Amino acid sequence: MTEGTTTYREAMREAIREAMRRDERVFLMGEDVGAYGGCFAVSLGLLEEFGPERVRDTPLSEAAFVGAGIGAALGGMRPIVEVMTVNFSLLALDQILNNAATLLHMSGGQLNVPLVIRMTTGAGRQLAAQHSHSLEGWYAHIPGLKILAPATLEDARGMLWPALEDPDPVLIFEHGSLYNLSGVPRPGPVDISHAALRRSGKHVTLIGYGGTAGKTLSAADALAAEGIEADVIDLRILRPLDDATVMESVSRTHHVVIVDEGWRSGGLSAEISARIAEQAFYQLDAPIARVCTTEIPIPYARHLEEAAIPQVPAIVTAAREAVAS
Amino acid sequence: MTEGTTTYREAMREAIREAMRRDERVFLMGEDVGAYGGCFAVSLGLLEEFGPERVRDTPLSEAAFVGAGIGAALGGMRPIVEVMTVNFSLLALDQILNNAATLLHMSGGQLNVPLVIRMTTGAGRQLAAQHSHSLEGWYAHIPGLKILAPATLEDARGMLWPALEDPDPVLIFEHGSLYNLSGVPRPGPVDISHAALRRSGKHVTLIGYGGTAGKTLSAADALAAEGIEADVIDLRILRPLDDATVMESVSRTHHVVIVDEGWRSGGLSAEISARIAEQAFYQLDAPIARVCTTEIPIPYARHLEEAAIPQVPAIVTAAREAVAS
Amino acid sequence: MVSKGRPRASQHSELLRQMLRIRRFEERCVELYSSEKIRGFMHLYIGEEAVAAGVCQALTPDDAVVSTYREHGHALARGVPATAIMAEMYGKAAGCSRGRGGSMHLYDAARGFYGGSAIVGGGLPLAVGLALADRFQGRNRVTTCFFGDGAMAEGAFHECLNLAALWGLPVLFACENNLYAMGTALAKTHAQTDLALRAAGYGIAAWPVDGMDAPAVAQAAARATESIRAGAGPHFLELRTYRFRAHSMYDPERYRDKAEVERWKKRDPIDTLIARMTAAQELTGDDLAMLEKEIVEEIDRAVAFAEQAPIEPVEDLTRFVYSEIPPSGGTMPARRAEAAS
Amino acid sequence: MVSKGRPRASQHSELLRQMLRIRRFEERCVELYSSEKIRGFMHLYIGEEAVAAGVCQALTPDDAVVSTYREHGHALARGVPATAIMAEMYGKAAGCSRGRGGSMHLYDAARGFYGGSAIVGGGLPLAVGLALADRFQGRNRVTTCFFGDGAMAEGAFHECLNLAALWGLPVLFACENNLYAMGTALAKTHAQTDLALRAAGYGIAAWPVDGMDAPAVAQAAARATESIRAGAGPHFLELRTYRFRAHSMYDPERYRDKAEVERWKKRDPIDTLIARMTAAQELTGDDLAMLEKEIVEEIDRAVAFAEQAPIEPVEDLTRFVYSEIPPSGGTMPARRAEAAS
Ligand SMILES: Cc1ncc(C[n+]2csc(CCOP(=O)(O)OP(=O)(O)O)c2C)c(N)n1
Ligand SMILES: Cc1ncc(C[n+]2csc(CCOP(=O)(O)OP(=O)(O)O)c2C)c(N)n1
Ligand SMILES: [Mg+2]
Ligand SMILES: [Mg+2]
Repeated sequence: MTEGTTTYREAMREAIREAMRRDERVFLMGEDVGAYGGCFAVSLGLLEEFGPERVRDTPLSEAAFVGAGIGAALGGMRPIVEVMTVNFSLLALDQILNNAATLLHMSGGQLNVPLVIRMTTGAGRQLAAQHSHSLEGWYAHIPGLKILAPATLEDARGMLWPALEDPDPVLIFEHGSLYNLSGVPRPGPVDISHAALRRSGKHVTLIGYGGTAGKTLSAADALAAEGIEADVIDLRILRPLDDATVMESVSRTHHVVIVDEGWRSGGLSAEISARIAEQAFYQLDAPIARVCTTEIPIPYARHLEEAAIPQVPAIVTAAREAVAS
Repeated sequence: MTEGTTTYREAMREAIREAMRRDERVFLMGEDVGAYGGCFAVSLGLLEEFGPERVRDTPLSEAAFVGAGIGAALGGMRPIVEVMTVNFSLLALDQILNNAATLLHMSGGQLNVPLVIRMTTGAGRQLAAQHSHSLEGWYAHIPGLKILAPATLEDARGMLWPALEDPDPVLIFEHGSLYNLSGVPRPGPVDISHAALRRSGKHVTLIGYGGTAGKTLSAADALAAEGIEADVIDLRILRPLDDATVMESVSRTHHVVIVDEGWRSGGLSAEISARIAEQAFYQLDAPIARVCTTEIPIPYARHLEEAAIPQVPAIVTAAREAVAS
Repeated sequence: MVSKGRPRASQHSELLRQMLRIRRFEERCVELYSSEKIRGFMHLYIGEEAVAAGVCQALTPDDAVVSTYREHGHALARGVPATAIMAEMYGKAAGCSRGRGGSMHLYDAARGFYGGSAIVGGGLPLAVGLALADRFQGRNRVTTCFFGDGAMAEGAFHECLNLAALWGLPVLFACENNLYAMGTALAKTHAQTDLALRAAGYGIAAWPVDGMDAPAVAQAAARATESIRAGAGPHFLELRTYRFRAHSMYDPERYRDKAEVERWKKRDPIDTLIARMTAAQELTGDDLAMLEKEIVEEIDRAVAFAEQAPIEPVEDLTRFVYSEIPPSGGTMPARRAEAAS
Repeated sequence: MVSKGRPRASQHSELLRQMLRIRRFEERCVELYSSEKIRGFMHLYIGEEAVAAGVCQALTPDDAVVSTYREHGHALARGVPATAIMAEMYGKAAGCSRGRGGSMHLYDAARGFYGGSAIVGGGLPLAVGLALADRFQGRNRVTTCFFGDGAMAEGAFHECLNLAALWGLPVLFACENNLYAMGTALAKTHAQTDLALRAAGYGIAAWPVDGMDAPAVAQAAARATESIRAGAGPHFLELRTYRFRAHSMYDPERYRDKAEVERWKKRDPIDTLIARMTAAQELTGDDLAMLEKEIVEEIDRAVAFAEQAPIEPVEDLTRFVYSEIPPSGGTMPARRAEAAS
């Protein structure tokens, strides 16, 4: 194992640790973040370092502890609320939409909510319908929120601090399949405002994020073998979307494939497609293609789940067809 | 007042009354549907006719009574659950998404949920941010649900019965601005599977639904005065979408304006735009235009609220520009 | 707040003044609603004034208040200027929420008034969180959360009482039991209608109070807040009161009979206190006339202010969706939120 | 169900048989999980068998059961065939949910087994609704809802207990208090840890039961269900038990010490009943050996069945999102859902 190697899980943990050391107003709150060490072991060891007040286990009360995070932010703290998984966040959605995202406006600018909510998202681990939702793109519909989807070690390590610095509520979605991602993170600053061009090519633009960012890169490798050079964009921030990066790429490649683990209809892929059709319509040489999750509750059986969510071969085929047409 | 004149409110009430007379398994449950007569007076008089068992007032417990509606449907009833407004439905979203929409699949086809959930939706009455959401298009993202948006007297009167006949969960969104709509409903069958072409024209397709259906028709009148003939589509069913009707129109007009009271980013307007770009790309002579609600929590002040939601002049302008380009 | 030193008479006259301000303010609101100066949903507090007046008398300027959509009384008693409230209901830029909130969303960060929630029970978690922030920052303040009997049926009530009790947070849960949730009577909402008993089930101090008796409310609130400040954790008061008017401006009141309303009106908290003060020679007819005069003038000023106040320019429509203070690159942002408390 | 007539001995041996089936079945599941035949989340019931065996013994074939993600024991005790359960965990088409549910979502409509919910507390409203449907249709059945101590902190618990109590619905709330919600100890979840007392606060009959004593659970469940059938409305049983294994297959159990686990293992519900039956000469060594043999054979058959069962064709991926029975134009649809009860 080379010097400086880390995992996505450890990078996220380091980011939390650093923030808590750096600012006493920061605390971590959620189900089993303390004694258990975090459902996905992200907060392992933090209870020992910071104690039960700042690494705060909560009862199974999503609405109350997410809302309490909003209140604590209003009271001058900088809470990091962990909702174990996006599947359970629906129980707190009223607090997120009607309070966190809305208070600043309803109060005429008096009450900003400097809150960070972290949650695990995504399918791919045979956890079945109620534990496999990919709703980060759905959350991106809500004005007043910022939505982040770290897909790299650098973003896992670097996005939390600017999120905590942000005066408004920021939701961070960690795809469950990424925690064991490992490598040596590249140094350098991390912003929470721009999409990233992960690879450059002139024939087609592949757009992914979170759980699909890696798959788009693998697809680009496969396409390169066929002589198709792909621009690969990792959106990173799902709200507000960085249109400039997308349009710049489309204006060079004239072909687009959007890859989204969310359900197709009304998913984030639709918004990206609509914006391209609005802002780069005359740049398009072919219809915009979308590779999304089949519109079904995610099934348990491995072969069914694999068939339901976006996979590399489907991305490759979609890109091939886009370029061909 | 001419013979047979009725209002949207009365039409909805008649639909409920008829269903309850016709099928003993049908009952109405929700906050203040009984003694109060319904927050918007839709169920006025039904308690007197059917009694407190079948016109059932519930405590302020959205998650419990919506979930109880799901359970009652599993138990052989045909519940009509009224969630006073869409704003409060977020408290029941977990039950709707993780149970109502998912049980049939998770159980391998054993448990269907013949449930109808009615709710008021929309802005325009100066009720401010927490009482003005338009989330029906957002709900349309969820597989397993059917989403209806009656915009006419005929649909208010006719959609409930087929919704109750449907073996799966159906959500009916009633726009708050429509209850006082009055006129003489045209007789004839009502389906819950097709969009409706409300007006024909060859220059541009205006697509609306629910609260924006009427505005698109008004815009079409204004455009006609300028010599621009618009096809006006009322989507009626937001999930599953009737693509055929939309594509047929686009293939004739080659210009599209989508009008949606939902927030723009990630709203239903995005999905419709994406589908047109996928299925009718080569038919388009201009970028697809979207007239949506500004991405802010809806403000109370009348002039601000009016400026925030789609209005006829904006639709007219968008159509004019689409046709011009 | 109720300082033992302070003479009872002055406490009573302050309670009377606050109740009358609320009553007259809302009576004027009704007129303004008919003349369409005020729009949207408007929920009147008339009949329940003793609750806001009594509870707020026990609070210090540092304390925090979380309210509901029936909040004119809470806001006025908390000291939010009538001018700013009225301008808000007119939808003017000078309103306490810059015209964006209206009757259901009054805010005044400087006075720790965290505003009205139009989602029943939606304010409860905020109150728990505000109290948690105080614990972290060593601020000895009380966060008072007002909510109704109907709100107690919501899951949020259960989660928040448990959380506040579990963590021993300084929250005063002020339940305004006016016997109805819109048109649904208490017994149709709760299997167990003794609400104080229910709250006590979470292991916190809870008791019922005659919510039509302002001094009784003030005493109970003083006792509760002193105990909370002393570190005894959350307290719950069931304030038994009654709404004299309709639930909102659109309610035909089919669910209760006039006789019941009339019976309660005989216990009007304002008349009751006036009678008691008069009997105790704490108040003369002239005092009362003077008080009424001051209040009418205050409300006239508020209306005049709201009438002439400018509206928010439409160009500012999209402000306040995200903060205008840019995140301070590298260093932590200033403690804006604290300025609010 | 426990019929007064039925000899105690046969009741005991049935309880023993069910507990052993659950224990051996799950022990086999652990092996199959290591060999990756079973995937996803898997939550073991080992140590808690007396609860499922005892409660289900009090139910009739017509009754309904709503379960959790920790449901192997509930499903087996309810009579869902081990073959169908095992095939489900293998993700096969012959599984009781056609491979779509897995360990957390076992269903058997024909046996009134309304399946596992992986959203804590998510099954409670369904149980209330099933009971409401029975009330409407004049069916005298009991709906049993299993849930944990942690689930009681969720708002849904509060809303559902109030609703069931308010409407007097035939629901048996079976709270499996195993002292932990994942790694969170009872006292860190609830301000008031006497769970039966909390439930009684809604005005329903509620009492604690030794959840390690199968006959005691069976007796309590019999008493509760008889009372519910007699129209006394919802009942609540706090079944005090303990989870011998990790929360799920991924849990390193940092939150409790081995000694505590060992203490509880001394109260193993199976060993306890065997000892008692042996002492009472209700069970011989041969009986036990025979019983173990039958159970091993049953589980072997289940594994063999699952191994050879075909998988669902990928072409059927999108089935069961919407019903395949077309709505019957004009007339009402057949009572499909009832066939399920
Ligand atoms: C979550 C939610 N459900 C329903 C409503 C509609 N609603 C507004 S006020 C109200 C009654 C609340 O009663 P209570 O809590 O007793 O307060 P009160 O109005 O009596 O002061 C209802 C049902 C709402 N605003 N929020
Ligand atoms: C709403 C929700 N929040 C969190 C989780 C994650 N989770 C699964 S089981 C569990 C603990 C539940 O404890 P308890 O109710 O006592 O049941 P037990 O596991 O002890 O049987 C948690 C937190 C979940 N599945 N659903
Ligand atoms: Mg009330
Ligand atoms: Mg437990």
